[in-house]
Amino acid sequence: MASVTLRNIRKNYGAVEVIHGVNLDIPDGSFVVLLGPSGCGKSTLLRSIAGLETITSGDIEIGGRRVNDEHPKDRDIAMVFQNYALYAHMNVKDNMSFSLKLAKRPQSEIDEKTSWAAKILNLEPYMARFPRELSGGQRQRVAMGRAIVRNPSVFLFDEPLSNLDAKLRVQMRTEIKELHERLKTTTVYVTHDQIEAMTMADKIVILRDGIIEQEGTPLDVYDHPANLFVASFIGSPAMNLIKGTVSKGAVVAANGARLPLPPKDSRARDGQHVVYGIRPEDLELGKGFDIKLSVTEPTGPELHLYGDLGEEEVCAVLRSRAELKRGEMVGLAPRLDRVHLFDADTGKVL
Amino acid sequence: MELSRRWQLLRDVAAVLVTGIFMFPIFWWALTSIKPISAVFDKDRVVWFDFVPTLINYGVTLFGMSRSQLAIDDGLGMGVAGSSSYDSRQSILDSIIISVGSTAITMVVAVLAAYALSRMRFNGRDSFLNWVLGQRFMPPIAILVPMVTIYAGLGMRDNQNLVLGYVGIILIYALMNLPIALLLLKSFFDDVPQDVDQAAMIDGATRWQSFSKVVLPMVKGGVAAAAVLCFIFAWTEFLLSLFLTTQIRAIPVKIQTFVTSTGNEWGFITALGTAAIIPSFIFILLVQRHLVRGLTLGSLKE
Amino acid sequence: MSFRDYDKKTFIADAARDFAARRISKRDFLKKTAMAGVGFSAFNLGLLGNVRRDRGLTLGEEAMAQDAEVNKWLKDVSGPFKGTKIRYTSEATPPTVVLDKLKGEFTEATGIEVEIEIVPLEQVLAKATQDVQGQLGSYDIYYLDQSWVATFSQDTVDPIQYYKDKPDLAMPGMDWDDFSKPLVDGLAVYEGKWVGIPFDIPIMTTMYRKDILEKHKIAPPNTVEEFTAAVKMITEAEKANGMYGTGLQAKSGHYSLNCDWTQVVWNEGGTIFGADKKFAGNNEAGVRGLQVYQEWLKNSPPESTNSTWDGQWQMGASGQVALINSWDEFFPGWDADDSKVKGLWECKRPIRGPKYATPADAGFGEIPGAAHQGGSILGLSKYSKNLDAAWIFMQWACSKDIMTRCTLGGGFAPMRISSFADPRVKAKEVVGPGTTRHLPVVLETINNDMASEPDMPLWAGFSNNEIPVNLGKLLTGQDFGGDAKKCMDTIASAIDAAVAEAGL
Amino acid sequence: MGVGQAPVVKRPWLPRWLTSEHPFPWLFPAAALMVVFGLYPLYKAVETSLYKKNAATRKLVWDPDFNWTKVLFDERVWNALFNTLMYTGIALFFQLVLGMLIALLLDSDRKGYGLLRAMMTLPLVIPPSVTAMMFLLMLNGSFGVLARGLVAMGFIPPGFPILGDSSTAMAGVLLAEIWQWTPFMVLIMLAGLRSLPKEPFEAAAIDGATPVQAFFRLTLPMMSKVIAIAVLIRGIDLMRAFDYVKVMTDSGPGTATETMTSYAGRIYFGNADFPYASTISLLTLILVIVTSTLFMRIFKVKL
Repeated sequence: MASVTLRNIRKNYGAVEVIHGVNLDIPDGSFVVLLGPSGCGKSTLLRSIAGLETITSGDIEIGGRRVNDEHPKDRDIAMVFQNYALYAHMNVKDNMSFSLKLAKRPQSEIDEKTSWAAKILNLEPYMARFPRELSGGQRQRVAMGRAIVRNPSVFLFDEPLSNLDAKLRVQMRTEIKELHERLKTTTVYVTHDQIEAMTMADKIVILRDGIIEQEGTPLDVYDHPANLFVASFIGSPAMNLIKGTVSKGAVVAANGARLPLPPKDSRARDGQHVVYGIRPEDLELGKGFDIKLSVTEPTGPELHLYGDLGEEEVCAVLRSRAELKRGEMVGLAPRLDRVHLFDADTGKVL
Repeated sequence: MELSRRWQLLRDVAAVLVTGIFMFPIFWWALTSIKPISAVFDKDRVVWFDFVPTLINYGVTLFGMSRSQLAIDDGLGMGVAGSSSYDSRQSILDSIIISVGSTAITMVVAVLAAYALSRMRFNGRDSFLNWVLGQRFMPPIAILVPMVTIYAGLGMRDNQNLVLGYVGIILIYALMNLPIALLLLKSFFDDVPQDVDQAAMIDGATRWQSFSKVVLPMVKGGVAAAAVLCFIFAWTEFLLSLFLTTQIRAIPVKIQTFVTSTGNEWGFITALGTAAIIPSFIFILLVQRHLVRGLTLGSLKE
Repeated sequence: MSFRDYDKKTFIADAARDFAARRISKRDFLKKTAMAGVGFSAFNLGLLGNVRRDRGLTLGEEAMAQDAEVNKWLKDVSGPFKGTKIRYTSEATPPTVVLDKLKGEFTEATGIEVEIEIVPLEQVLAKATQDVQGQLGSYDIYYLDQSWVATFSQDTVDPIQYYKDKPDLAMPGMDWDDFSKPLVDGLAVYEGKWVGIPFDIPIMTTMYRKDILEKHKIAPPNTVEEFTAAVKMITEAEKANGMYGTGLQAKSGHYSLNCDWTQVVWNEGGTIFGADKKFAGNNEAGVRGLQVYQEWLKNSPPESTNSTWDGQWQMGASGQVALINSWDEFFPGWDADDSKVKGLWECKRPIRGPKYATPADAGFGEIPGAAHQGGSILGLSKYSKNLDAAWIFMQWACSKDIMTRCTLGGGFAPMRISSFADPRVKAKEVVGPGTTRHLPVVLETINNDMASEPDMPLWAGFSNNEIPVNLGKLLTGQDFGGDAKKCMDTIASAIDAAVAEAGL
Repeated sequence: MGVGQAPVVKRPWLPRWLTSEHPFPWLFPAAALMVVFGLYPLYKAVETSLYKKNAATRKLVWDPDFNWTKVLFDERVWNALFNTLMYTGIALFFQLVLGMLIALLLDSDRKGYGLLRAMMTLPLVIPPSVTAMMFLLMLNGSFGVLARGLVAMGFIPPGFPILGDSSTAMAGVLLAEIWQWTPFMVLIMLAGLRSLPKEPFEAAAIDGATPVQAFFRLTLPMMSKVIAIAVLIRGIDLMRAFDYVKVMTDSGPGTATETMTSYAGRIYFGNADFPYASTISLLTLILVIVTSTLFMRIFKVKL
């Protein structure tokens, strides 16, 4: 087991720089999720750690050892790929034992380790099958089995669940988490799915355009987004972000509505252009500002309201049930301690 | 889409009919090989089955019967006055050596290059691909003179050294088949996700191991299909073989020697021609599935 | 060779024929079973159960081996060359393929191996050309068609000279005078030098279907006019039977068409080249000749325009035509046992035109006459790396006995006067496979009517490209609108330009 | 250096370009083969074309303009160029259309269709030079079974020499060409058809499209890339086709079926004018390069 440290990683494709100096510490035994929209560089970063991509500058250290010039096989890592990358011409057992065979381990050790992995992953009945004879979830498990038999110091996951259906995804999520609890192997996990990130990570690292926007524990990132991007990216339905100008303890939106701020709020001065952020679940029916209701979506436990505030759409998630009609004006009251303010120009939180 | 029974029947009939039309020349060719010469050239009618079948043409071309003996002892004209060496067993052997040899070399060279072209990004990759395809642009007739001179200079003509003679023709065929084999194989390699190599590399494989133990076994069907195509192209090539060799007689060249000053020996031509179809056809049957897939050269994926 | 030897050999040849006769009856038996329906498999068994290995050409080979003298010579001179391999490339002509069989005896006696590469004629030309161009020495001996003799004259060793220069290698009993004079002149000699030794002599004679001519009460034609009239008459009369007066080897772009054409030009008193070395095919006689040919074409199977000698032979074999003015080589095949026209064809001296031009009227050593010869020679390559071994083989291949046996193997014309008189050859002057019954006519034709194409280095090109391609355009209506003169003028301008460019 | 390039394995005694991580060792054998047997002969051919050959003395004289000027003013070259393009165009058209139709016909999972498809591939394994002889025999005006069939159907008069008449010779040669290579197209088209997704067709059927509409609106567009590849490969070979013309008509009658390569062949075999034959061959090469490059640009064919 080992920690992973990235120092000022830069990566160019020709003249285009896609990673702009990333610094990141991944403590030993932690589960770190790299989260971001597609094209943000998260996979590139992961693959750089794996050694599948060369970096242009910077240092990668695994367990305190600089591995920039190491071949993937010498980095003591294991990786699970999005499409599993199973060896189609080998059965499950051979897939899992391939790395051990290449390392010329004794047969007894190979058998022991593969059956251990098979047991953990419930693959015992399928050892003689070929990948094409397995379901998606089983293939996923084989890919993980292949990773764990080596007992590496770091696991790397590259969007491993995106090819699975929703139910299986939830199940596998739990399994991976459990596996981590059990093995305590340092894990770097790439996904674009914030739910995955929130549920699994010890630490979330949010990337955009090759830059780390924010890192922290899931709740930290959720409760204290550092900027507009993180605020909008994390949470579903997304945080309401309404442009306005600060005026006398409130933010005046474009249509003149006054969005209340906590008393004596000192984050912004009067006349400053800001973005007013409030998560949908932090809005409740009451006196605050009015929206013109366009859609209501009952999900069972919750009621989602979508309405217009001038040009902007606002969403609220209510725990209570209410009889509301389309076109009705509804008053919403924000929980004032949960209001976020962002600088309209820099996007940074105030 | 489901067809009504009547349409289905119509389709069956049409399919059999069309295939039959395409089979006809081969059928006729094989039929001619067991006809006496008078039944081949009947001025009044087309002779279908009312002739006394003869296996003499096969006996002479494949089993070492003597044409001279038949002509002189048995009085068979078989079309011409002459008598010749029609024993084609050596030719069959030559064709097999050349085709198998060149296919083996093509495949080794093409598999290596196709892997790199599929897996590695480097400057000039597209130019290299175009250069490969360009090899197929060259009319064989343009390189006859240079090749003969070069081989003669290197002592690689079969009259100078028989083994090198085989090597020479094998290498030229290897080049001739390289474009099609390489492009075909590249399309098969492209079908294998890059992640697979990378998984292998992380599993501790070197580039070479991930190629030889993982990726190559995964495309073995495609390799077989490409090999069969190469074999067929080598098996059927005529012009280069004719000019680059003097004693090595591949089958298409050998058949041309049955065109004599007093007539085409149709019996032997058809017999050897028919016999020469068989090995290639067996190969093509064995890999037809992969061949069908492979011929689209990967253009099906986006 | 003593008379006793001859006696013995003919006796054995007779015995071989008897044996063959027994085989024929066996075949008949098999044929009958086949027809009875047990057919195919019975025949099959009979055939494969009786595979006769290729053991060289019989005809009593032991007795007919080389003269003791020649054999002794072979053993004496070949010592230093044991294990050498010599090569030549040749067209699949009857003598070549027979020689290919006989060469085993030579190897046995000398230890010199011989490789004969057999390919179609024009490929022989291309391969030989390639060889001399690069002076590669791939071939020790060239098989040269008479039309290329001039082209290759600078690449071969003069055999007469070499015979004199190397007395220790000279074969006893070579008897150079045994090659008939007109043949040597027309075939082997260019600018006074023997380019090679005559090896093969197909020559154009007139052949006719005895039965058809009798049926229509036509006498075998002697002149072009009679031939044309007979051809027209038969075409008209036999239309319903699918039969034509004559058949031609008029395949566009093929040398065979060039042969047909030169013959008709000579028949009208024309020449290919005038004494001024300008193309003369477009003069009055030349055009008239071509018009005669156009007339013949109308009375021949339409497939003639896609036929080489191969197609012409088929026309004769299938009973499609009654008169042919073409290669005597066709004859033995028509007389084979399985032929539909066995014994029906006869051969006579070629039809003659009103008058013939003299060699003095023509340029480039052309010899106008009634019988186009299509012979070939064996030339010893200057670039050979086994010159002496090849020379030994060449002398042996052109020796009296071997040449005679080549004739016996296929029934085509020999090169040596002595072969024509050989009792073995005489003995086969009967209807049947490998017949020699046409050879007396052939000898007479060689001695009296022989004509030869121009001897010039460019002739191989003209006769394979410019002339037959343009003739093809005319005869198939692609160009010239049927106007023979126009066609000839086109050829003339192309050829004259090429001759001028080459500086001849 | 780019995607998929891993860092070097530490093996200090080997320069990087000799390790399996670098494309060089992978490509070297292919490149060597192409240089030695491709580029060098090409260079020699170009060099040869710059000499003028004296037909009488066989001397080669350096005269770079001679053949290249001659080739431009040679009417037979233009005729051959026209014939080559016509031959290629017609053959491609028939092979494509027939190939597509037959592929559609045979694309069924019913019993027996597998056998039919296998039989359909048979023509591919016959040497083209043999195929040419096959059709030479069958098209013979006097004895050929096809010729007599056409006579029986009233298309041609009895005895008509299909290959010996300038109006039909090209058709005769094309018949052999089309017969042999249509199965190749069938194979490619079958591959294309078999990989088409089902959903669009079901959707179209629900939208009320007839099978014909579905073919033109869905099948064809979806298979356009396959078709482009097929046309490219076949087109290259067609422009260099030699065996059929050589064996069946010997470029004749006259020059009615003379293509670039068969004309080069005649100059080569008949006149032994290697420099001029090289020039014509190189002109053919240029033709192939230009047309296939244009084709690849227009139809965006990616190798």
